[in-house]
Amino acid sequence: MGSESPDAPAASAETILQARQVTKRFGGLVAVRDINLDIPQGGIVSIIGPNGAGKTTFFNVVAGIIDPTAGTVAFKGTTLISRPRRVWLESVLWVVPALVVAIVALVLGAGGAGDDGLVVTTILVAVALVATLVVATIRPAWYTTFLSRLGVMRSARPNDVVSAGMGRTFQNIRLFQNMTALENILVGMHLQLESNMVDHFAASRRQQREEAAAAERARELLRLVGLRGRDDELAKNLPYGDQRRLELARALGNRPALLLLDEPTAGMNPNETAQMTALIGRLRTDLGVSVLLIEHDMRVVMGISDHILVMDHGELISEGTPDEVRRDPKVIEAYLGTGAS
Amino acid sequence: MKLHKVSALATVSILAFAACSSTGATSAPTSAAPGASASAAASVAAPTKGEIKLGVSLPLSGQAAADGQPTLKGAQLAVDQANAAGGVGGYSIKLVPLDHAVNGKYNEQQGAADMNTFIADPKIFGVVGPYNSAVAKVQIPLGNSAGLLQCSPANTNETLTKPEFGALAFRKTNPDKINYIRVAATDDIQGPAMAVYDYDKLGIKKMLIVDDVTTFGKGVADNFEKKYKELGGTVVLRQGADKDTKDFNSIINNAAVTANPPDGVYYGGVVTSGGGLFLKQLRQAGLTIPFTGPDGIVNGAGDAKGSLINIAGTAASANSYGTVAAIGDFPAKKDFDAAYTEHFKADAEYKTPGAYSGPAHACATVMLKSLEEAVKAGAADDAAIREGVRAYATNPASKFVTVLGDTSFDKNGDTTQPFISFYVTDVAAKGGVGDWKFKEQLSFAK
Amino acid sequence: MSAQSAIPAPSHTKGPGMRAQVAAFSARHRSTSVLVGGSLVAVLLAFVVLVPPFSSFSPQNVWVDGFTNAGVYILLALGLNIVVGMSGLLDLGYAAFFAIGAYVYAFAASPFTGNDLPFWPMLFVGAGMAAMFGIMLGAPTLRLRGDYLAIVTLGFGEIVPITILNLSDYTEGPNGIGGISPPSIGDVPFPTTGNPWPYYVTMVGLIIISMILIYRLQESRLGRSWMAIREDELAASANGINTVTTKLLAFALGASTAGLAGVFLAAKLQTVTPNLFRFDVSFTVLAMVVLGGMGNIWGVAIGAFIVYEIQNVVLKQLNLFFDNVQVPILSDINFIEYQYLLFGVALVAMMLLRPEGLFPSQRRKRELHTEEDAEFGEMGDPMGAAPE
Amino acid sequence: MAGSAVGVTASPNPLVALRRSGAGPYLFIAALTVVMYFVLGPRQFINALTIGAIYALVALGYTMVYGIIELINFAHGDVFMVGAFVSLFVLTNILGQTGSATSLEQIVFELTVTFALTMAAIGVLGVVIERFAYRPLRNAPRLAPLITAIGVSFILQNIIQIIYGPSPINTPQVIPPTARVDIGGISVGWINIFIIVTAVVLMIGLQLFVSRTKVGRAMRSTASDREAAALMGVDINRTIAITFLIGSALAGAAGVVQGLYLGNIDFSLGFQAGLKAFTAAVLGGIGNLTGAAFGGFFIGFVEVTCGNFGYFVWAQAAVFMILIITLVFRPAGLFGHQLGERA
Repeated sequence: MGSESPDAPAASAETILQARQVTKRFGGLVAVRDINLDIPQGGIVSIIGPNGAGKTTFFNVVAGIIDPTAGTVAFKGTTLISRPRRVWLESVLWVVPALVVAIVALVLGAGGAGDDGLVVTTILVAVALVATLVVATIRPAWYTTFLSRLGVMRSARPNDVVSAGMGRTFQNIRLFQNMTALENILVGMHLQLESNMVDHFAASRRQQREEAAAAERARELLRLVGLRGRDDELAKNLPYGDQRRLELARALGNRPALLLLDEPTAGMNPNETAQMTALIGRLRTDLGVSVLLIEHDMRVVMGISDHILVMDHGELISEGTPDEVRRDPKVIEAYLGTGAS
Repeated sequence: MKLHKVSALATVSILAFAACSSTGATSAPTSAAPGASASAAASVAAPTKGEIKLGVSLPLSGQAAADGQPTLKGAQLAVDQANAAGGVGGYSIKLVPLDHAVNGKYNEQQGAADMNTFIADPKIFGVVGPYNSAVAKVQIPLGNSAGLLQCSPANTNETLTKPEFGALAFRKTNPDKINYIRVAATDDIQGPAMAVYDYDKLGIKKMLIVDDVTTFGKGVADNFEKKYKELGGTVVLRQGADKDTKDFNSIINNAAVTANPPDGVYYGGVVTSGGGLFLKQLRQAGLTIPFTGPDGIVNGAGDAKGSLINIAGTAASANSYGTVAAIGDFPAKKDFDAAYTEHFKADAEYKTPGAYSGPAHACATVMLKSLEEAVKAGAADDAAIREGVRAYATNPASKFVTVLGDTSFDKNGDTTQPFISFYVTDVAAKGGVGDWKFKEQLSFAK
Repeated sequence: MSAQSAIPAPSHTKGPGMRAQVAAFSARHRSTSVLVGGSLVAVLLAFVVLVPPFSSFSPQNVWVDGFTNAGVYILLALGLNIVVGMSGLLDLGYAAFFAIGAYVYAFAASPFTGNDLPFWPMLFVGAGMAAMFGIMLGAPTLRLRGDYLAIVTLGFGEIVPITILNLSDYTEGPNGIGGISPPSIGDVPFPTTGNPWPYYVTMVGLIIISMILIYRLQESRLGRSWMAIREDELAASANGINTVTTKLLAFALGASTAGLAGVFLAAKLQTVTPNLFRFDVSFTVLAMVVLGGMGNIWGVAIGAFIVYEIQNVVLKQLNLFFDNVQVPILSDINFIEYQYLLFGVALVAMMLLRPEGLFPSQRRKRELHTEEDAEFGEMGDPMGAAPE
Repeated sequence: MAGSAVGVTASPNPLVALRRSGAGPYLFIAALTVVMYFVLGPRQFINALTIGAIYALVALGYTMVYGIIELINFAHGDVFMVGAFVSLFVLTNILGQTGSATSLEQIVFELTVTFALTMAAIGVLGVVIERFAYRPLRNAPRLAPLITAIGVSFILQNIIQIIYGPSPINTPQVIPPTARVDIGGISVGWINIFIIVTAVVLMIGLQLFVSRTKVGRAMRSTASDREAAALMGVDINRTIAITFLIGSALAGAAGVVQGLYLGNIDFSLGFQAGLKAFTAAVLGGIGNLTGAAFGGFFIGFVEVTCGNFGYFVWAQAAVFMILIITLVFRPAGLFGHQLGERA
């Protein structure tokens, strides 16, 4: 989990996600510059802009897939995403125990003991190094707090972001192609299940009950997105539109409070697009999830969004209600000017 | 191999005598004369009792083929000669070789499987092999509980037989029934022998020791080092270089530039694990100091493919010394080489004997001799023969005439052959291709 | 248990009509079906060798002993399948864990250390130690991508034998540790030779138990996470799976199976040497897994059996075979010299003919031969098939 | 992990600045070389360079093939081995050379012929292998070609063993191994100089080929994105074949050099060499030519250092230990551009 930082913005109760001065540079190129964003509880906020406007980059920063160059993202008042600071220090720390062991061993005269001494020393050093790395991998709480005390700041990983309560879909569908629709959703429900190794080996009643219940809820989700009865079909064999819907259902598996949707209607025909838009609307009303929507196609978002941000060349060129945005000359210029979409 | 059956009939070497004569046991080595063999061969009737099998368990494929194949052919020769002379005790002998090399290197698991195959075949009266001590460690317990005799031509690791080195762990089932004998002198004799020779005879006081990190190489080198230090010599550097090492320069250069350079080298290992390359590179680096080693490096003349002299080059192999656990001036040695070369002249790859062809022949000889004695003692059915062979061969009283000289086996199954012979390379021999020349022999009779 | 519906039926149960029922049944009663199927195969194997042509090679004892050796490799393949087949991690140093298991028992019950601990508990200790090493190797390296992980495991697979080889004072070096005590029931030790049945039964038991447990893992939430990681690691982490720890578990469990095999090998051979655990073991086992059909537990087991028998029995006995049947030309060829050529050709040919393995897991079959889906009536809209 | 700090601007930290400049690896090499010279002394230093040069040549083939079709080509080591035997064939059976050459002209002539013929033959061998063992499996599961690679390596070894037998065979050392020259008071064998120069020349040639020529560009585009390259009209099959041609030809050259250097070859020298070359390729960042070359030399130095200080048996283990540690801290090798743990 991203560590608590003193300058965490005091998020007001109804704001669920709060992005501040999010910036991302790739080498010289600035993909995203100083984006601020607030998503109210239960709101649907859209980011639009022509292709290459930096929408997806910003999106990936929020989802914890790439680290921002600057800025922070707070979720439910906790700073999840921030520029990693002094990460190099962590990798330096990994060798410290090993070095200490080595020095101690040599001081105690292992060097004088000839081959055996060296062998023993080497083994000890290796053990120390490995032990450190094991800790660094499993990252127990005390380890992360210790790091943050050293000023090492590591941004949240995608799975941290999910367990914090966000769910996402991908612009280019990333289903588990060779798993059935049902299994895809069950993976999506990973964090909801709590059967442990013992249960696995024993195939315990508890696990069976849990799995049965999970399967039941998965089927509900399938029904919700209109894939009734497609449970045992391989994801890759589903029609394109259904794959998008399946991915959405999968994202709902962990009961997210906020859905991050990356161009959910890309490549769909007008009919499917309409269905999807309606579905998203229903998700808000039925499940009460908030939504962050990315689209390059204006028409899609106008209907459902409460608030729209328009990006171009990585910068925010306009924001407001759909009507305000629609009337904004800068937006029209951006779209017509670039002739995108 | 049956390709050679024909030529086998043609070439009845004097060794057929050693292999199957009844009087040879007591006769002096020198009495093994061509005339005698002819009469012996003639006097034996054609086999009447049908076929009986002698198993051979060696690594025969991949890299290991260079070790295993010549060894196999040593045993092959003995059997062909025996059959040519009318079989043994009325039986015709069939050689059954099994290859326990997996992916080109000996494999203990496969060795165990092969031993079980032999044990399960009632017609098998004995086994020649294995080549690697590691495999012996797996096979001895099997043979021990089944009472099947096994004779290794190449194993020299002392732990296999000598209780003081923990050999009883391998004979758990029947601790006092020996089922494993060997014709090679153990590392604890051969290594120290060369140490004495190097220190006293060659006057080498500073030694560079390199071993091939195998059971044999490291074992013999350890014993060498121990004795050499006792004698007061200093070991400048002890290095290991595993079987796959092709480039020894980083070791050699170090020895060449070091403050106190060695005035002699001991290589614990065999030619196939790098001995030849090591010597070659040693000379190319300008080090002409004596190169000494165990019987693993004394493997044939310069024209023999894969021999030390051949690989290192005739000129380079000058000033090299090797030990052989046998009486060096025993005429049968030379005769054996001749017989082997004649017998396998059709074979492209192994037309000259390898380091362990002779010992393998000796093992087969022992087996056949024991078979004959067992049959003579009245063993009729397979089980009786198997036990009879085991009992006769492991009886310290039994004497055998082999290409390694008169030998018998002590209570642990080790050869009582007390002689270590020292060979030196002679670059002028064999019309300039170079060969090993017997120098002298020392008795290590206890 | 919807997850099970995708799991293949044991591939030995054939018959078109009842196929579906058997599949359904064995999915519902996985453990029972594995138990029955496994024992069935074991018994069949043990007695099919009594009939020609098998009986003409060697007696039953030798065959059964050989099957026991093959069993060691089946265990290894089952374990590696967790890592390579289920989780999609390429492990080229698997033999290292095999070695660790074997040496654990060697230290536990041999004159070298003077200990004589019982065999059965040591099975667990060996497995545990191997798992620990798996974690030690995995923790620092599992963050690496695909083939970087491969080389690191390869390196580890080299380091372990080299270390064993050169730390003579602690491991007897190249000599290896001999005189290891065989397993025993009560005070009766397993017979060293002549009667292969105790080892055979033990091995069959080990294999069946591991198969049942591995099936249970595969059908659990953990197995699903492994599959997800294999399919798309990023998407998996975007669904809340902690990929590093999940992969670490796969590593540890795979290693523990190898440890199990190692302990058994040490007890059966009563000797261990570093030579038994060189990289070619890792490669052979990998070949077994891939040829058997990655991910398909039964397939991998059968693949391992086939490859082992080809490499260690068929190719070795070709000479004897042609001696017996006296085929004019063939009996003069020395097959011992050609066995690696034949083995290599076999590997290449099998791969070219069945790229997805001899017994691909059902889901792979489906993606490759979609006509099979027709019988389930599950065809997606063909027009809308996802762009590949 | 350490990689995720890449791209941080205006960082006060010199480490980060250095890493961003990309000069780090080169500085490291320079420093290492100097240190090594004084640690090992001239004689061992040259020795290390020589060994490293051979590994580097093999590693280049590995890394090229990997870069373009992401296949760990385990048969590559054995292709190198076959190269050594082809050169033996050319020298003895075609040129009738035994032992060392007597005149400079002879040396130049024979080496030119040997290199030309061997590299051509082995290049073709590589293409054939690709055509029959790998291409049919291009859309198969990732591991399928890996297994065929292992199979091919078995086949190559066994064929050579059947032809030449299992025991090591002497090769004519055209350049007299004892011929040495004094360079600044340091006596260096001509053969060492020859090997190092050959290797460096071939590497530079390859570097230029890949960066300047049309085919080279096709390779790089195919490596980075096969589909896109295909759309751009690059003939994928042809490009991959050429990659195998060049990679294998380099292995062939390495084979010739091996024969000249040690004067003795055997059918089993391929696997170990291949293993080390693969390690070298990964150490430098697999897919990266400079990296592979560096990796080769680096391993040479590790081995010689171990040998020099009496730990020759540990050389292999040391190499892999260093590899593992390197990858833990630089997950994409020394020269591979660091994608961090998320890529």
